[in-house]
Amino acid sequence: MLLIACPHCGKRPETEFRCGGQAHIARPTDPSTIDDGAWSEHLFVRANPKGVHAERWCHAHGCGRWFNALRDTISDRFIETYPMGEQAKSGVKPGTVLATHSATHAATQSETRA
Amino acid sequence: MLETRYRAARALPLGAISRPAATGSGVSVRPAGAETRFSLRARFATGTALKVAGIALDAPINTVGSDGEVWIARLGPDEWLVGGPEADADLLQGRIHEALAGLPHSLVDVSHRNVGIDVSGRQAAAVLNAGCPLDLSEAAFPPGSATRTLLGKAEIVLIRATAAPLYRVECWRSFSTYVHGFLNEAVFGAEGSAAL
Amino acid sequence: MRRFSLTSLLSESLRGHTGWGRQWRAPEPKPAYDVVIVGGGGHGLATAYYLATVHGITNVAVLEKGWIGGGNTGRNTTIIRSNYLYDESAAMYEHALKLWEGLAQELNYNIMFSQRGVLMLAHNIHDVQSFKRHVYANRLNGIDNEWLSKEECKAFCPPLDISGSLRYPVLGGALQRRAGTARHDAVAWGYARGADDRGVDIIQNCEVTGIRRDASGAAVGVETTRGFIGAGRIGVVAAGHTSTLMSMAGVSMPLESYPLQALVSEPVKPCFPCVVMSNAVHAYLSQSDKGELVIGAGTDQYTSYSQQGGLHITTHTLDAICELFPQFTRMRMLRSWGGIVDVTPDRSPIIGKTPVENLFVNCGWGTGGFKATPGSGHVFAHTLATGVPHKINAPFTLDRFRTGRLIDEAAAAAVAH
Amino acid sequence: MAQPFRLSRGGRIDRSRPIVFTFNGKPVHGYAGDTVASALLANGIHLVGRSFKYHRPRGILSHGPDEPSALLSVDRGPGRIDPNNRASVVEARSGLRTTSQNHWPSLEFDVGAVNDLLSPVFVAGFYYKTFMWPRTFWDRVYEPFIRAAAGLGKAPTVADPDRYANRHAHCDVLIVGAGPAGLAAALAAARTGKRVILADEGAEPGGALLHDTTSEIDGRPAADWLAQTLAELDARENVILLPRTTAFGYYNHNHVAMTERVTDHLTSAAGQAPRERLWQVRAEQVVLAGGAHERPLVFADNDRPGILLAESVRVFLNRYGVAPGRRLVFATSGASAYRAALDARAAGLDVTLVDLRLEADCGPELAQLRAAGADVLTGHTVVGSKGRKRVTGLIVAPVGSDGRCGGRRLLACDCVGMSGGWTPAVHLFSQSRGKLAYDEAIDAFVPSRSAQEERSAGAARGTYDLAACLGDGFAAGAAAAGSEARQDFKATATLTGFQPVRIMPTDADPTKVRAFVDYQNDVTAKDIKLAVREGFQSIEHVKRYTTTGMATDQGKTSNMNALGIVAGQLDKALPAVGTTTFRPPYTPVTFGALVGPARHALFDPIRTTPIHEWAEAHGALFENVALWRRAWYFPKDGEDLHAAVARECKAVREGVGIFDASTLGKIEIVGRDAAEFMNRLYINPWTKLAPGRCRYGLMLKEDGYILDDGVVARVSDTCFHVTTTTGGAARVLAHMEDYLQTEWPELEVFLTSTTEQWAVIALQGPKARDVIAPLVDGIDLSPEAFPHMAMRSGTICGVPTRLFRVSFTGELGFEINVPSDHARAVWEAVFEAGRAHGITPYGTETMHVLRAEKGYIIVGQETDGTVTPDDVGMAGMIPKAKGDFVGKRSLARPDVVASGRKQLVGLVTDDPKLVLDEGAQIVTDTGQPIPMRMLGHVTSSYWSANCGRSIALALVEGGRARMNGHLHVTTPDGFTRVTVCEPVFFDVKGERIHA
Repeated sequence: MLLIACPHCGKRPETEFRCGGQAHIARPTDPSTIDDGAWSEHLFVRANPKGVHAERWCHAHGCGRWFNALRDTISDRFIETYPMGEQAKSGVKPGTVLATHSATHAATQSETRA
Repeated sequence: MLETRYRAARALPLGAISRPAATGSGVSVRPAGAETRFSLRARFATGTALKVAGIALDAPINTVGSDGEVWIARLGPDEWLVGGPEADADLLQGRIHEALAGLPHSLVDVSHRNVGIDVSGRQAAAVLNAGCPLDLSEAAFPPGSATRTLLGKAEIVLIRATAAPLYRVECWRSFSTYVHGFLNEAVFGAEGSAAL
Repeated sequence: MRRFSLTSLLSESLRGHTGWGRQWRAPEPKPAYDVVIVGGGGHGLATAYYLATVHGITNVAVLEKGWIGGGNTGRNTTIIRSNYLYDESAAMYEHALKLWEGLAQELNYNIMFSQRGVLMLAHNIHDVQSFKRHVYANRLNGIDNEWLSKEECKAFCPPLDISGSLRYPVLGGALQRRAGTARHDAVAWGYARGADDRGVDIIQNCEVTGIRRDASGAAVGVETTRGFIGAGRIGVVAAGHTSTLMSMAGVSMPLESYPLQALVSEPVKPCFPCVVMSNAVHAYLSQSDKGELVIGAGTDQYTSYSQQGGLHITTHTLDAICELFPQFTRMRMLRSWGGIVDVTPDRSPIIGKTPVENLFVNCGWGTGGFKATPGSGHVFAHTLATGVPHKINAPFTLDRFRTGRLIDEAAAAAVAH
Repeated sequence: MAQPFRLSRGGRIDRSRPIVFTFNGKPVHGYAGDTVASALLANGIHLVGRSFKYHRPRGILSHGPDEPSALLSVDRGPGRIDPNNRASVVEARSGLRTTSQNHWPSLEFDVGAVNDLLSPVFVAGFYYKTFMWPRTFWDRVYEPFIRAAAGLGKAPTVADPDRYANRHAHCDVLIVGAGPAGLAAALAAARTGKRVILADEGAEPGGALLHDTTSEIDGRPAADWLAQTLAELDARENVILLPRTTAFGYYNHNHVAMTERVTDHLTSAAGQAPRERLWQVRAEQVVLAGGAHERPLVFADNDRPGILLAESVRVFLNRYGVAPGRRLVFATSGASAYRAALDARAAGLDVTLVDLRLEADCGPELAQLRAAGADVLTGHTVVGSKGRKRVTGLIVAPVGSDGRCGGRRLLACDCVGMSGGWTPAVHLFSQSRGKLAYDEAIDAFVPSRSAQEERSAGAARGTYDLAACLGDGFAAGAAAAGSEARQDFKATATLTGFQPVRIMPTDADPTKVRAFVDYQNDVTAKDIKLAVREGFQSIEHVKRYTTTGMATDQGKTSNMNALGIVAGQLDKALPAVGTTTFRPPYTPVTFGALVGPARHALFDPIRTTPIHEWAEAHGALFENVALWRRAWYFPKDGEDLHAAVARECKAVREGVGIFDASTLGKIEIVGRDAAEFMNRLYINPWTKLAPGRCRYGLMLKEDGYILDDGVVARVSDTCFHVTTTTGGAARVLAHMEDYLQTEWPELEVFLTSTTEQWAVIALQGPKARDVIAPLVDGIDLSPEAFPHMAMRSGTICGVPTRLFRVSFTGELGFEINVPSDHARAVWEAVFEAGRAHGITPYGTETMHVLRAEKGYIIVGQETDGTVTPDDVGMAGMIPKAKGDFVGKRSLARPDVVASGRKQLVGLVTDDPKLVLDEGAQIVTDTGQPIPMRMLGHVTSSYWSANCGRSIALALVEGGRARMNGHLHVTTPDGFTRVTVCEPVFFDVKGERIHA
């Protein structure tokens, strides 16, 4: 179960949240003006990266707010969460493959073995 | 025509359920009486010193304030759950509208939607943790905390107003049998632990 | 290829089984192949097998980044059935089921296809309506599927509780008797052995890192961790990794990859005679030949390539299993694991051409691809061999998401009202 | 009581508390503190089971969770029987009934042992090569045979009376394993004041210290240090110490799952306490100190009862005061077994030790053991064993550095302790997705790079020396708690060092030798070699082909040996073969613990309305709709569904019926932009709907298919009272919030669920007005003042109400919304008032029939997620001039505007008495070959008492163009002919609704 930092409530267990899939897919202001191909892209085509993914989450069983997150789909670690309508602060681009996904105390375990 | 006074008596969904036998964990699970409650939604600039019954609305999210009778839990950036004595419903409604006059807001009576259950006792947090995945330690969920969360497969609002080991669980009416049953089961489930 | 038989087994037993050779070779990749299949799972290996056996195309390589059958082929709960609602799906899965029925003999590899019956339980009136709709549609499509009263369900699956005391009492069920399970690993190995025998190169530990296209935009080969391999046609059959591979050719896909978990119990003596599925409470259960209860859980809600999901998904599934079969609470979970399933918006697969010349794709099988393995391989081989879809996979185009001609089995099952 | 192999003193058992349990019906005596395994051994019982495939006699191999062979069925009383319990971890207590498994007719004489003779045939993967002819024999003959042979114990057959609990917990530092490293880690972490949880799978914390009778720590006996450490931890408020608690799963973001065994070890009835508790710990930092597992040696017939792991011999001696034999032979390739041999000597047992290592490669342990009076044969291999149901001798031979064996020699014995070195328990580390690295010095995989906030300590990362373990644990505990504190411990040096060995050198024909690698699954070294020969060269393939490591012990004793054999066969370095990925659980976990309290009434919430008890008291039967339980119909004496529904249907149309519609979803939509918000979400227009008026609304998903429907009332300019379907309530609110927050944050709108604030009493029928008129205050009920599709606020029975004049029956109707806690009283008052008018309570079935008579759709029944407004004849509700709304664009997609879509029509059967099956399929020509071309299906079908005939709704390809045409519909045994009609069967002109 993931631990997700809601921008309003702090770290909360995943079961309180609903994942809304890829973030930053703006609904066309006038869908009637775009062709079937573009509309189908809007509806169905998703980034699905193996690496950093920008996605939407809703703290459904908490404050009820939708927000965005950057998460590494290889390690499932969150890079950051940020409010709806804003852009990520970390500057990490979706699709990036992070070099390692080790914990913050990055020292390898064998180095310190007695 | 039936008498208004007679008909106004509320039939609470857990009214007939008795308390469980005392157990090793000594936690009591008790349905609360009839109360008035409102779901308040509003947008206003932060720093606005808006108060209702002396309780600040722009208190931090996931806190609860109380004047002893009225309590206001801030559940989200634009959402509050307001509770108070049943008799004060109209008064409370008026005060809230007054406080928020001119600001975009919505005040919806949910007195009958919500059911309250009080869980108390030294091990109350452990009992709640049978189904509530939050950290309920003093540091993480101190007196004055309130949040929407889960209890097993039901959504609840969990309120801890004071320093006492007393928690208010608020759930929707049709979930109250489940929530009450879950808490009673959790009282037994907390028994026998090396951790108590 | 050394034939497998009781005779050969007995004769080998007299000499310590020293005479068995490799079931498939470990060749070095050639510079180019007529067809390169990317993905050495059941679907990819079956594709190669049918390219060789049906279409006579044997200059074929199957590239697998790890070990064959190590993805979803070796991670699923092995349920095989064909009682789908829509004509398109029914034709696909029934095509597969017919191939399953003779597969052990065809491959000379006992894939242990066990037609023990799949019983889908109806727990509410909506289920009854939906299952009867399936039963009738299947009948007119020539697919066996019958409605059972709850008493008939109990007779078919004695561990079932039909007393009415369940949270969602059993009202009846739809039974496909020809449905069942198979030994998943053996499917990959059997196809690999059969394809290899006909000249297909199965190249393991060979990860595709790029898809090379010529000036006209057509795909001409793949970059791999073992060098460039030219290809007349490329078939991507990589399940959860499809989006990543297709993006190498600049093609965006209507796919999302989710963790899907499953688990088995400790092995016990036979106690469960068939496969039971319950959509209403989200549980499916069977007992393997080894004696383990095999239980499928759901997908996590987020996309991930970690092959690991949350514990709550597992517990949710076991809640349902133990509600249906309370006698199993003292059983123990022995292993749990996760796969990566690629899901399309209508939960039906995509099999066919892509916007890139010479590049073909077979993906989007979601949580239920194992049952289609032979059929999927068979029609995809046809598509790769001829350049046009087989009539069975013709409806499963990428283009259907543009036109709106979706094949939405999940939506057809609909929701409680 | 006679316990012939119980030592006269020593051990941590409580000799003042004798216990007795049964094994295969015979009493076994022991003491509190025994495991079933130690008590059996105290009584000289080694043969405890039969192996999976060959039915070979098997004994107790180990003292802990890695035990592969000694699996028993344990009966703790009615309903409390379960199979496959490891004798080495089941705490013995009076009242247990244990039985061995996988044999017939008895453990001693097992017919299945004939398989052992057939073992030359039953090699790895043999079943893939045969059992294929004739084809039909697989299902009928071969598979049933294989199945009957497979499996170990028997599954429980009755419901489990025990309770299971769940507990979410949080801490700063979770320490897994309370051996020396874990305890030291706990000390360090606890002293910082951080919240610490220390969990250990054993009955007693202490790990290896519990059987270490010779080491000293900081100048005190290890046992004293242990007691003092536990006392310190126990005294700290910030420490939770959990014995009998196995951390079995390491999930994302430091979510660690553990099972606490709460009552299985208790003799007396445990009150209400749960059997097991699932701890779901979210830890800031985790310290993994789970120790290491000993490897067996791989030699011919290494599986006889009486052959144990060397350290396990030591544990039985020192912790349980049990001698597993009187003449012991230890076989080893390393130093640690000398410690066991020394302790056995100290217990006065006859000891010989066989060491594969040459004399020069041994350490000080050699002289130590010889000084203790034991025979030590260095440079010797083991080539076999003797004995059938109990080992009687070990066959050894000298072996040179070239691997050649010298003359064989039989060492008579009644117990063997073997050691092939140690494997750190990296399971949880691996589950956390940390990267393992092969450490050649100790021939083991050890934790390398962490993927989560976690660190390993002690033997779990290959640190075997006691003082080093303590120091390592302390440092890890401190670091996890954010402290840099270090502590040096002084302790007796641990005997370490070994020579890795894959298969013991032998002079025998390797194709004849059966040297077991996986004891439980009967996988031998030659099986693994066969797999490699056949091309299964990754360890994952070998595992799957041979089943090594797939048994209930999950390869704890076998994985490294298997890996080593594969590497040797391929002539590759061990890391090149890879290691298996560990997945949860570390040891098997009961389903019960995972399910916890979510059983019976707590499996899924049962939602009921305020009217539920009234309905129950009035004989209603109920149906499940989503989580709700709704009154289905109200049978009177002797009525079945059809009779009751026919009566209810007539009663509504001829008089008045009362129906509980409380489960309908309700959303209060408030704000300046409420109407604009509604415009964007529904296909209908809302701007001009006047306050006090209602409109039927239809909502689509963005893909153009129908999501939900319901009547919406405009309460004021800035307030709408929206209703949704019962099952759709949560979905619709979430859908609205999503668009509001993420697409149109500029709209000033607030959404509040009022589903449960308002109970809804539907009163339907020509006499509805007459019934409520005397009860309502403040509302003019006349048709002119209160027309169909209007809403008024007032009071009923003195209770505030939003009174809707709406109808889902086609009759004059009201839906009385009242606050839920008043609903029962109002319902009863209405029912009383209705008696004079013959009021009839009705359920969902009648509601369905009545609406079908009028052709009103039910979302989820007439629609299925692939249906557009036009398909159900509602495209006309979209105003031509209406701008964009959710789903509109998708309605213009090519296949959505194409002809030939399925459209909602009515069907009437030629035989008016025949009621079609819902879900039945529709064709034009019944004579066509299979597969037939299907035009659609029956969505709703009922007997209509009001029409005096059956009626049906259906989705039919091009249906509206087929009016009055004939089609054929499937029946259970064929087809029946129907005529297509408009989907309205009663009051076609729709006059009654306006009465």
